[in-house]
Amino acid sequence: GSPQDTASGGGDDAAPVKVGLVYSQSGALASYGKQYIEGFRAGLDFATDGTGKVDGRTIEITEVDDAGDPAKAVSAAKDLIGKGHKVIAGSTASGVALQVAPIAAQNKVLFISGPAATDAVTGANRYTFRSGRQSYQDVVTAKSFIGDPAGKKVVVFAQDGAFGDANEAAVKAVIGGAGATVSSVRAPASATDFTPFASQITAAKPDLLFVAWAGTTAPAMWQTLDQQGVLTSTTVVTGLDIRASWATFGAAGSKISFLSHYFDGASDTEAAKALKAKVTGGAIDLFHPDGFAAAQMVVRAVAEGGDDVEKMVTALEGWSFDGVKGKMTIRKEDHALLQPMYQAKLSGSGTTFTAAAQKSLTGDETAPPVVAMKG
Amino acid sequence: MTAAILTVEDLSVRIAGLHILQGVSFTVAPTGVTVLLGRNGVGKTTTLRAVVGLTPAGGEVTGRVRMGERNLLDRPTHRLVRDGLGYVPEDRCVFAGLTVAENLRLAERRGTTPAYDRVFALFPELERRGRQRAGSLSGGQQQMLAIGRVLLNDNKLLLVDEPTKGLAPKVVTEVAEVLERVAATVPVLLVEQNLAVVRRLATDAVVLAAGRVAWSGPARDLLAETDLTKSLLGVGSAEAHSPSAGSAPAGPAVARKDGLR
Amino acid sequence: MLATRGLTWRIGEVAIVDDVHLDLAPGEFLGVIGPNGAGKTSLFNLITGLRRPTDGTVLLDGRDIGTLPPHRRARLGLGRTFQASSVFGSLSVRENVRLAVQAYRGGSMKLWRRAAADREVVAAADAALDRVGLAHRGTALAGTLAHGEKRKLEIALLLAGEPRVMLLDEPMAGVSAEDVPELVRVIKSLTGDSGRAVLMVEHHMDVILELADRIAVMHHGALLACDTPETVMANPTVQEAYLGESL
Amino acid sequence: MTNSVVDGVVDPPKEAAPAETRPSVWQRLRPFLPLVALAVAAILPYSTVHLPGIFEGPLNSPGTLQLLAICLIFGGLAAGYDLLFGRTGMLSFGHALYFAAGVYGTDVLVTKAGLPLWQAALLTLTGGTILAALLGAVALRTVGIAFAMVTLAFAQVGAILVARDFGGLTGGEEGLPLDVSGLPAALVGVTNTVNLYWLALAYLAVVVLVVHRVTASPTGRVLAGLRDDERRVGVLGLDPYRFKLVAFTLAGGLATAGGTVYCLIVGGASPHITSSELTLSLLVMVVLGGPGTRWGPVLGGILYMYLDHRLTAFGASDAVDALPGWLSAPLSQPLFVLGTVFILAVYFFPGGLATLTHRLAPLRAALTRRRSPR
Amino acid sequence: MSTVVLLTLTGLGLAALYFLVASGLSLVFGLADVLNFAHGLFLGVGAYATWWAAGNLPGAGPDGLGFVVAAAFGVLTGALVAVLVELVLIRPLYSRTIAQVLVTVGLSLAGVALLQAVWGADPRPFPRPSWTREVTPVFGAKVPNAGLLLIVAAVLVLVALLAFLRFTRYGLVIRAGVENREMVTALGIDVRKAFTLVFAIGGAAAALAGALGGVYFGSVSPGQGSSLLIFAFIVVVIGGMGSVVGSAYAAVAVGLLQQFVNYYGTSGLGDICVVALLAVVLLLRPQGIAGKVATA
Ligand SMILES: Nc1ncnc2c1ncn2[C@@H]1O[C@H](COP(=O)(O)OP(=O)(O)OP(=O)(O)O)[C@@H](O)[C@H]1O
Ligand SMILES: Nc1ncnc2c1ncn2[C@@H]1O[C@H](COP(=O)(O)OP(=O)(O)OP(=O)(O)O)[C@@H](O)[C@H]1O
Ligand SMILES: [Mg+2]
Ligand SMILES: [Mg+2]
Repeated sequence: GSPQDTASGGGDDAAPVKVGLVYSQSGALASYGKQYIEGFRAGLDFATDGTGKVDGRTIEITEVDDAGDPAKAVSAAKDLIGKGHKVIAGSTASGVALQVAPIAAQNKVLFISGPAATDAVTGANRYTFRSGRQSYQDVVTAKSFIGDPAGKKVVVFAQDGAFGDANEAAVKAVIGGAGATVSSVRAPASATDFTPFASQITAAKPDLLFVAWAGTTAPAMWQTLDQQGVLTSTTVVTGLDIRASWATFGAAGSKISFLSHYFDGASDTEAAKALKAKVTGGAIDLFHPDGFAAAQMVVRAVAEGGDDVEKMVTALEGWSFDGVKGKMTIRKEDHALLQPMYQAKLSGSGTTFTAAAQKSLTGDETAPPVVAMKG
Repeated sequence: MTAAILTVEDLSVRIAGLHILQGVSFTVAPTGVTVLLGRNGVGKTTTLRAVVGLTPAGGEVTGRVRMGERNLLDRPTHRLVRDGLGYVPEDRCVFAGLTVAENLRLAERRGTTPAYDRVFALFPELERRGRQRAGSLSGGQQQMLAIGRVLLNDNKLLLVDEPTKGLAPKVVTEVAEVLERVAATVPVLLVEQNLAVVRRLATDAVVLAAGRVAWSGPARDLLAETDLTKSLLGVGSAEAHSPSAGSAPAGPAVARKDGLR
Repeated sequence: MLATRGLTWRIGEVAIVDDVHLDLAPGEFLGVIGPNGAGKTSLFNLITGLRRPTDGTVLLDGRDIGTLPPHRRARLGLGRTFQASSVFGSLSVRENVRLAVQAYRGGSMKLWRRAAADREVVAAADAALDRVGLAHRGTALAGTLAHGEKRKLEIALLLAGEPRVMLLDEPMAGVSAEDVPELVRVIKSLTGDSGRAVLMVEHHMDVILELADRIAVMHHGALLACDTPETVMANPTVQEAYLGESL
Repeated sequence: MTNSVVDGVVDPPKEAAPAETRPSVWQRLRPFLPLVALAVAAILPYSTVHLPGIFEGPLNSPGTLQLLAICLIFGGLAAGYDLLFGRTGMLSFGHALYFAAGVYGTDVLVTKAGLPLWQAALLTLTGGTILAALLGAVALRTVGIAFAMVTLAFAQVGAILVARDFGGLTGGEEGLPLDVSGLPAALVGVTNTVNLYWLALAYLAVVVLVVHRVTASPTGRVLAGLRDDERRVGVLGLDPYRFKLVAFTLAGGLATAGGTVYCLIVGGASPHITSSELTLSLLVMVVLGGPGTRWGPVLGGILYMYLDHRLTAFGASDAVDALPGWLSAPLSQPLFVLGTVFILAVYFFPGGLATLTHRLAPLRAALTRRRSPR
Repeated sequence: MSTVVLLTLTGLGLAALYFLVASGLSLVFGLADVLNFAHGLFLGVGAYATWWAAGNLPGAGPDGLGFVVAAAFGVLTGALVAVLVELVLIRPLYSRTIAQVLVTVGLSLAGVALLQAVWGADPRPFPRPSWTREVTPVFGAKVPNAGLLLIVAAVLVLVALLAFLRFTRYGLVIRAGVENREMVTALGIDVRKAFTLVFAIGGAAAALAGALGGVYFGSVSPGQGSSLLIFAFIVVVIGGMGSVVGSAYAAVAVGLLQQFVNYYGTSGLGDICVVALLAVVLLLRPQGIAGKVATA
């Protein structure tokens, strides 16, 4: 054989369509991954009316665990592409999405990124799409909590690193751009004690505090903000994480205004009903819709494009569909996924908490600015 | 001869493929000092360590070592020692990080009163340096500590490996005296290179050569016969024109040769 | 050739080595005796630079070497053995000596040459091993040698460096009676030629008396006496503090 | 398990059957084995052999070659680390820093500064080596555990700086994908994975050669001496500090070079590689293989990386799913299996994989004996 | 003023947490000479056991005496796991330091993955007495009670450990055993028992840190122990290995430094300062910290 050989994809009209899912089955983001795959399966059923086939061709799924490690994800993607997969989806972690995206472009295969929230996936290249929301949309939702931002004082509390940077930049652009003065308090993601940061926030006396924090230290962070009186002294907005984390907000939960990508009961669409029926435990969680939308996009791409990736891309660009969250639109220019977002409140105590929607924003209201396609 | 306190039968030790002891058999008399002699590397230390159960990992020991009715080989070292087998290792093995007092305190055995007065009477230095770290003691001081540790307790048998190595002549004499006094109550199996000390202490002698016992019997016989001494230990002829091991008495060089007589 | 000037090492208030003035002439063999803990090994450590003196200095050929690190002093021709054998346990006996020869022949960094290909080094190493009678143990790992053999290896390491001043710290300790004459012969042969100076600590008095031109007596860190063997041995303090009664 | 086969792939069976019966031929062939191994590894991508269960696809499939390339890189990294740990006795907990310097250096210079690859690689190598020399010069003022901790501290600062993402240079926790637009076409795209494989193989070969030559050189002998007794080396007239610094710098440089190749293979940098866990993994690789041995660290590195990558597939496999819950839950955690494998390895290969042939010797002898009466 | 008080007291709380983690580490590291990377696992075990007990063990609960029972159960479990680890995994490897490091590294990987396999990767809300969620005003600063609890616990642990080392022979036996195990047995002491005991104490201390850390963080997750471990290592090394008192000083220094720099400096600087402190301390007194003075 020759070292440059790779399996050539399909060509046969009845041959199955191979779709590779590279996401976290193990590692820190395993529970996100689990929601994603459940959503994907439900979405596939929904979009193919339970047949799992598009135009008579079976959608054959290969799942690979990346354990949250980009190096493993890149290996897996190369392996899948080598074996003739024309469609890759998944990426639970932003780092993974950012490194798999160029691979897709280099090899001209379709890549549909999953829960990874980084803005940088939008407009990454012609072959890369996203099935989840992006940080910018979170921030726009946050802005809806303060009415007219002009003259208001907004503080961003975020962890060091790209995630925090992105959020800070988004807040400066969205809320600052609308006339508010934005400052930030940053803390290392590994911080153990949050008192100094709580004090800094208190000293800044903001009208709105936007918190962008992910990771296992979040409960300690919220407790400290609560104890130091930050939560009662101002409006605090943050993203609502997966259901399992709700209880860790403890008493702080009811004092926070949540922006939400999704929670069970946020929408009442056909897709949501279909999804809810398939989900273990019967409650939809944060990243189920991402998997669901990914499956819908895959089916659309295959139905319109067959084995031709270029056609798949054209078929997806500008496409609108009814997803779990409602009307979703893939923006043609940069592949941003315009989608409804929600404001929510948590209530309850002990280990049982429920979220209730305050307001929902349409995809157009939360649309991020168009970015130029990079590659 | 009365029943031996320690009987070694057909002791073989293999370490890392090397057959170091190849069937060593001897006995230790219930009184007095039995010396184990032989050139460097014949396996004297290996013998003592096999008896107390300290053969290095991967070493294979076969044969029997009996003390009374008990076979010692299948018992863990700390039990042997608690039952009255005292061991003073060749390279002293004092605990460098501990103080002298701590080293001694460690040697106390449960259920007995440690004989500090005995030890301090012999080595007043140890009492004075109680708070010094043993690692910073001079070589000789460390040797005193190593012996002192064992003398803190009453033992049924002492195994002592080259106690006078590196000691000043005066201390050698002192150590010899100590051992002599100890030996009056406890039997001692002694490895020693210093023939003067051997001469003074030994009642019985065992000579090892090439992993086997080359000679054993009353020490008197060994030392009395120049030929035997010469063939077994390689000393004697050398004595005539070149000095050999053994601490010299005070006085000018001429008087030295008496040292070995 | 080697001299110490007011060499002093204190730990806290205690002077371990106390104001020692020593002079070693070329070709001279100076024995050092003294009770255990007198500071003999410490004196060696100060001379070779393993310890920094609190006061005083060391001169080699009139040059002040008191501030140089150990390896610089060694390169100037100062070699020593250790009281507790200190050989490279995981190297073979032969490699041990080759390393010493190599250190002597030029310590410049050679990363790309095959060490074993250096004939001169190999030959010199084998010669040194031969001299101490360890040639037959060449392939054994130094760590597994019996005590006496390690002592010989120590001397071979010293010989390999062809030092001009040699410090021997109790070379006879633990050497079996049979081997003592041979070692004595080896040490004697070190000094015969070439004006090498030797400083030797030893508790075996007959060895000292056989070899030493002069004897220095240390006591409580200080130099009690430094004189001919006869004078030193006759000194009542020496007799009382060091030699004690004969066995 | 699968280990022996992997070893066989990269390093042809050392104990070939005919050698046992005719040792003289064997002895003559022995020195050429590394070359044979290299040749076999080099032509491996031309084979379409499929080893089910061991690799996902045939040997020449991009997925397999990618995996092998990563394994080879880590084989080389482990060999380089062994120069410090196994051969000189220096326990550094910060070796990941120099590897990370290679990965991020190349990535940033290519992606952010837009330099051509060869310039970026050269600059990175120089920079990484200088970094190792500077930090080594400071850290080597300490010894033992203190040294380990100072190196750990330096590496930790590196990790913090990468995570802080100053000026958006490193991409923080999201990492920095490599901009391939300026790269030679032969290094881009799945079909060219084989070139990356050859690059990795070349890196491994260079590291092994360097480590081997250095070990056999006069300097290598000094390093071995330092491992045993540093004070003694000083008294012999050699400056321990200088030699340790040379070893540290050399090992750092090798790691940096490995980082450059790794960056190309993975197509970017992510902060995983700055963590102290990576150094620990290197230590594990070396010990798994056998510190201070010629092939041990290489095999250890390859095996470790192989397991690290393949165990994710193992955990998700049907065989594991079919087990009862209390077994399948832990077994589907790759790290659980990896950790358990180490522990078992420590007990069953105390001297590392390198002693395996040694330990099998009695078995082999018994086999030959049974055969010989014929 | 109140800011300074607040930072000082919360800094001390942080220091107490570091000390609780470091004390066990220091004991095992300094006395048994085992660089125990599995210490984080013991911590996780303690935390999860406490969490489990509060929900399932009769008599235990999230509040009052119930919490004490739950925490005691956690500490006991931690000690038990540590003993098992010592008996089964470490004991055969004494004098093989590197093999021990490897085994504990393997153990920390496998153990954390096991916790994750059983209870999932996401943080679980930790049971805790309600008063630990409140604050106590001190000079106008709202000091979290959980921090105060940590401080009290750390002081108690410090005193207990010192008493153990000073008034029992074990400290001596272990220090000697690290230097030369053979010789300790040759003095008639069963050194293995002493080492097992050290592990039990180390495990118990780690488990206590886990239980109280759970209270402090308000949640428990599999990786919590490992993330605290690196600072614990730094504390142990700055303080001098095996010196429990040293660890206490170092913990205070690290906790306060981190807290104040994080407030007055830019973010992330606190961590860098701690690392710098480590480097400086080690460079200034390497042998003092390593604790092993070469004997010539
Ligand atoms: N751990 C070991 N591995 C390999 N060989 C060893 C080991 N220990 C001892 N030997 C070998 O066993 C032989 C006997 O050693 P031993 O220490 O018993 O001799 P010895 O008679 O006490 O000598 P010395 O008088 O020098 O103390 C030596 O040749 C030595 O090299
Ligand atoms: N680092 C140290 N700290 C404290 N005291 C020390 C230190 N090093 C040496 N000493 C003390 O200094 C004195 C001299 O020790 P040294 O080793 O030089 O004696 P020595 O003359 O060589 O004795 P020996 O003949 O027994 O070897 C001893 O009392 C010893 O306890
Ligand atoms: Mg011996
Ligand atoms: Mg001395």
